Amino acid sequence: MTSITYLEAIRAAQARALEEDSRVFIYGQDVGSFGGAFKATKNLAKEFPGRVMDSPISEDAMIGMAIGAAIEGMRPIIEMQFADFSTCGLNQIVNHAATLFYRTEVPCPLVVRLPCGGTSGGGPFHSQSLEAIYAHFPGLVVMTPGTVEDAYTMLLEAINIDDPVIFCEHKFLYYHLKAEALPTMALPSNKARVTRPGRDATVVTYSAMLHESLAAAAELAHDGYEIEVVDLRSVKPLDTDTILASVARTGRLLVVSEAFPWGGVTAEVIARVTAEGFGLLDAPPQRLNARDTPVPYHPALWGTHRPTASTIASALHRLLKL
Amino acid sequence: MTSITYLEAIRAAQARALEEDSRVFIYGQDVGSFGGAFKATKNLAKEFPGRVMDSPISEDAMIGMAIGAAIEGMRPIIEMQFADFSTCGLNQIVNHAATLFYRTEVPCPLVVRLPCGGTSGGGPFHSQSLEAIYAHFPGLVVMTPGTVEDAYTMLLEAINIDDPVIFCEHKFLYYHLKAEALPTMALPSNKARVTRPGRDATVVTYSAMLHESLAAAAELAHDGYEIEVVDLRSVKPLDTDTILASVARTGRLLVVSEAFPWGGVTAEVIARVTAEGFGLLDAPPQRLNARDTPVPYHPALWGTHRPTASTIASALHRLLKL
Amino acid sequence: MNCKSITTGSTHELDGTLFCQAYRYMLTARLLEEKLAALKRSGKIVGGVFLGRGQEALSVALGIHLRKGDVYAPLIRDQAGRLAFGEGMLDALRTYLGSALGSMRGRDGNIHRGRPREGYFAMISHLGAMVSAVSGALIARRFRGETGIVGATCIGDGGTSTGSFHEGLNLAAIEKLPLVVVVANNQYAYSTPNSRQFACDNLVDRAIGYGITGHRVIGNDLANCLEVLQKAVAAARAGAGPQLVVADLLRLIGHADHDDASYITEAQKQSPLGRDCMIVAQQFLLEKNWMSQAELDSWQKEIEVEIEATTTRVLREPAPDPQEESWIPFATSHLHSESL
Amino acid sequence: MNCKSITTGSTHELDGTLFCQAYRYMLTARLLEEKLAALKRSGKIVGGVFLGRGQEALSVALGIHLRKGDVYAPLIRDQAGRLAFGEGMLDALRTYLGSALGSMRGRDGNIHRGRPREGYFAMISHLGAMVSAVSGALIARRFRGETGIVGATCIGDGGTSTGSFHEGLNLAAIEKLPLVVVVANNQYAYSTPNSRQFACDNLVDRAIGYGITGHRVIGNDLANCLEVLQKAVAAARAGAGPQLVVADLLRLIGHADHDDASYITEAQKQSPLGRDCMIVAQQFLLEKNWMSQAELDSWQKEIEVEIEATTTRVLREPAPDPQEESWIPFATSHLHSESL
Ligand SMILES: Cc1ncc(C[n+]2csc(CCOP(=O)(O)OP(=O)(O)O)c2C)c(N)n1
Ligand SMILES: Cc1ncc(C[n+]2csc(CCOP(=O)(O)OP(=O)(O)O)c2C)c(N)n1
Ligand SMILES: [Mg+2]
Ligand SMILES: [Mg+2]
Repeated sequence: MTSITYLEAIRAAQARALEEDSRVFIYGQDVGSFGGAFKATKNLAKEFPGRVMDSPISEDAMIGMAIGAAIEGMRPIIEMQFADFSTCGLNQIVNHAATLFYRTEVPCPLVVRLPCGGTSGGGPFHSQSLEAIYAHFPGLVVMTPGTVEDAYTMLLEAINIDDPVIFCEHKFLYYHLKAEALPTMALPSNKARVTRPGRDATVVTYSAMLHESLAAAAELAHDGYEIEVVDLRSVKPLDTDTILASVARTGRLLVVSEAFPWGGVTAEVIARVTAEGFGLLDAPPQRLNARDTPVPYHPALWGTHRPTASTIASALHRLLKL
Repeated sequence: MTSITYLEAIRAAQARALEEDSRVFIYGQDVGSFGGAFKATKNLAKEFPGRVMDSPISEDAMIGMAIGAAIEGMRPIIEMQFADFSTCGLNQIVNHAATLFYRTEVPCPLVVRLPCGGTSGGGPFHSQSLEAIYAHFPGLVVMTPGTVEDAYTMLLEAINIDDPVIFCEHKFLYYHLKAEALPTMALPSNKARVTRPGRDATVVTYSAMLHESLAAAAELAHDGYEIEVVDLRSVKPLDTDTILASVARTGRLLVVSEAFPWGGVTAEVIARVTAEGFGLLDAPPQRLNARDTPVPYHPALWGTHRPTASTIASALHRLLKL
Repeated sequence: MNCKSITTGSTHELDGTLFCQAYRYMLTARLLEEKLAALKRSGKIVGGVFLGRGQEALSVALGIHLRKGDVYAPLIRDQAGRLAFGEGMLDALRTYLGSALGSMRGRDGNIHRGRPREGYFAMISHLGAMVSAVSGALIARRFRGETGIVGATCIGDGGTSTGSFHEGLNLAAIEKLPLVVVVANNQYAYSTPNSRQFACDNLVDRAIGYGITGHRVIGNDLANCLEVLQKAVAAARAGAGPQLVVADLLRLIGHADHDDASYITEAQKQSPLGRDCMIVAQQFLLEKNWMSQAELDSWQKEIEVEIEATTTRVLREPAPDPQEESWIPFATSHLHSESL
Repeated sequence: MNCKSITTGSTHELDGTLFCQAYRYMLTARLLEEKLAALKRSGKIVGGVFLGRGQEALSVALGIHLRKGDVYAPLIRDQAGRLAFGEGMLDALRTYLGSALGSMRGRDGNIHRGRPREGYFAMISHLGAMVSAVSGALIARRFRGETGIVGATCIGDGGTSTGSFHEGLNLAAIEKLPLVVVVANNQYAYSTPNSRQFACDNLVDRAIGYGITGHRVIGNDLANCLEVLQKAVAAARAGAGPQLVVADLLRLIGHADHDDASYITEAQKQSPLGRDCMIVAQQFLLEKNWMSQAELDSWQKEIEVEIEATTTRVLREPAPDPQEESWIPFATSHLHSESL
């Protein structure tokens, strides 16, 4: 049986987009003949000559270039070597790409691929999850796929969308997460998915934390609890309806994210649920984020900096008693 | 009777810091003999020769320079010409200044002054409120004074603090907001303040929205409602205790901010209150932010883009009926 | 050898027709901007007004050498270039006055305007950002196999200190794009003098470090501007890669409406830098006998009439209606749902 | 006239003692890095390992000309310079192995280490960022009236494309700071060749555009490196403003542990660029009779013993304990309260 990884799905989506749409090109550091720091563009430069281009170490100019090309009708995909380096191109993303359509009625269809999230030994500058930063700015779509299938279909959708998309890939999932085949059907990227049905509590999460949450839910199943797990898939737009429907079933909510704790996805989800679904809640909604320090380098520190199946399980046990 | 404006208070705080502490210096575009785009450093270059320096248009290097000087024991104050341009120096702020102490145990005492918020005709690039962006990153203190007195005492505290402080000044308050004299006493910047006591509902807000909220509260007083208004003063750290105490009194919560709606202060406050003070709430907590588009240029659009006394009053009326 | 030599304009035959046409755009820009200043003073314009007084010759010389199909990203002092590139004064007045019918529909204002679909980019405020954006447009054209086109943008002395400017120019050099970047060194960035902005002799010294061609030009001399810009644009168009054109001049007005520019020294104002490009150009065309004073006077009348008429028209146009406003930042329709 | 001329080292008397001392640091760096690579292969080091193989001569030549009291911000390939500046191999091993006793206490790793209080800055990953930080330290020293000090930092060919590098160097030039910036042009940024990184002939051509002095140096020739860096550091120390030193060389290893550097062409490896600076330096000192082969062999032994002993020691040191970890990002005590 062959299988395909999360990373291969991302590569496959780009290959297909290059194949089917002559407006698509890829630009980023080492994405050309080298195939990218994570090999997400492996062989693409050879298969699509001239359309997969190495960039200088110039994140601001990379995004600016993509904006100009997008205005002219192209569909650029920009690979940031790590999400953390996108802060050097942030101005062009949030002030130029994000505002273009509102200001001028000209769409800005570009995708910024961000290898996000922590890995062991990654340290403060190769581990960050920046979805909350980009989601705060009007005009950006922020996708956070947590499965191989979503990585594939959502990246294809991101390329097709007429708006700038921040595509948050999780480095931890790149090689580990596998599926048997590429999907043929796709749930639209702006819909959340109930990955595991349950009735005792809802965990809303996304990206790598989906798998920690599923593991926690499996653990609680041993104690007889049925935990529903909702995968947000995109954090902007955010599918409040699916979350509310789940909370209506379970009455309890835990929101889990690997990002820094102040603000962000967990706060946004809770604020929406309490504003619109206050009466559905049987207990105070809870959240779990990474700790409020830079992401530490040492595996022992890193392992307690972010939520894990075990801290999620503990949080669920607490929530079930509230 | 003489009076002092919010802007003059900021100037006075800087003058005093320069006077009392030889480690303080100011660096920013046009802050020297010109006195800054808003005149927040008027005459300071003359009064403190060599310590108020014009910078090139290099936000990244301005912050990097301040970091190096702070490491060496100085207390730099960096003026961004507009908060919006700080995105060009964001990388140095969030990845260098903010992480320094955690990584190296060496403090990074610098202040970045951000002229924030909307004014009529400001448009998409001279109006943003970016407190939520900076508050998301570990290691930054984010102050958002809404009164003349706080502008003065909090800036002095910001300069004294051993950590990088993002000091969000509101341009709309610069010239309009006046006090009779500079304060002699200061509430610590990490404490919120109950600006107006009430018992029917709590409005939690900060910066220019404090005044819109107070106006709304005054309006509701005509209908017999007593609205408590809590001024956060700092959004990171965030004084949850004072908020919870207020909600304990009123049972109802509206959080108001001029920033973009996704994430941010309003979501963070609601997430904390519902997690820790769920039982205190008699109604779903509500929030009011700016709209989810870039800040529009035209006064008619701008006036409906951000919350105002009248939309806050409407939200309060709705909240009181929930 | 990538590092091209630096050229400065040498005098050869000037095209009188082009000169007069350029002068007319300059005059239009000057008069239109005077109107804008008046509209600001009378409270009709809200927000900043940024004028290009003294920089019209340089600005027009770029705009007039561009063609339909080229890409142009003007900056804050480029009213003359915008007109020459084909922007009617209607767009300028509508954007400043916030007309709902303008290309920016009241959503953005003043110099933050353009029609990107027509190759006329709408600047963002963050200086330096347009260099890479224009480069991206040129890369798109290259993908489509279009040749003989040029992309152009302008920046001030202050803007050259941004990382964005550096990254954009370097990218364009690597890609050998047909890009023209005009640096208007008006000696100040807002109030900040060159001495606090850079330490090289002349900003054109940056060209060699990017491996591109540098040009110097006398920024308030239309004849010289037309000649050098013609050369630079033609070189870019012919495939010689990015061209950096550095002009010396003064802005004869404050940074924006509220600034009296008292920081500009008397010595600078009295020096050749301080010459008003309008007067220099007018004297030149009168001397050359390309036009008479009477013809110039009638141009002025015509333009004034057009400005008045357009202003009157725009002042009657509707403002954007917040109730009708969609408040939608996305182009993709299925992302619009309120609940998302 | 601000734009300084470009110098390249000319042969004059070399200091044999300094040369041998530098060689010893190079050898220590080379052997220590081989140990680091082995520790990575055996799974003892987690995360990236970034080695400076082939760049030791350039790196040491900067570090050895700095003094206590100077400011130094090394980058990823500067093990030799770090040792010469005074970092013991203990800090390197502790940081790579994540010892709780290291200067970074397991919070940061590998080359992201330093002791900022001692003028030894801890790089962030974002390339270019250290240029302005070192400049800020120099401005602080200037405020305190300290003279005769130097700040130095290193960067790769790729790092010169960052806006941060441009802004920082420009700022230093404006302030005429005693800053030395060493560019190690090892022909590639990760896999990206110079041809996709910049378009000028040589990166030293950037110096004139900042109005600073440029120097070229043969990056794998210790004699030349020592001479040029001596000159550059002395010039900065004497108040001649920023010095840009551009070296040509190759890195003789992958970008990080997982990279086989197959993109480096055979022609480059066979060219003078591909010479191993260790061999070049060793031959030179043997030829000069400054040391004998036996002495060199005993150095190697000594260093190997020290590396083994230090490694054994560090491997026994405690890892950071997450239960003991404060998780506090603030230096200011009253900001620590959990409820805030
Ligand atoms: C990145 C950035 N920082 C700050 C500003 C604020 N600002 C607007 S114009 C200006 C001065 C520009 O000077 P220059 O580039 O010389 O152009 P000039 O106004 O002289 O034409 C400044 C600092 C900005 N627009 N962008
Ligand atoms: C701003 C930024 N973007 C991307 C990276 C990722 N990155 C780390 S090292 C590297 C290549 C650096 O090349 P160069 O500067 O030539 O140094 P070398 O590795 O050759 O010594 C890249 C792209 C980074 N560190 N910083
Ligand atoms: Mg200028
Ligand atoms: Mg390199």
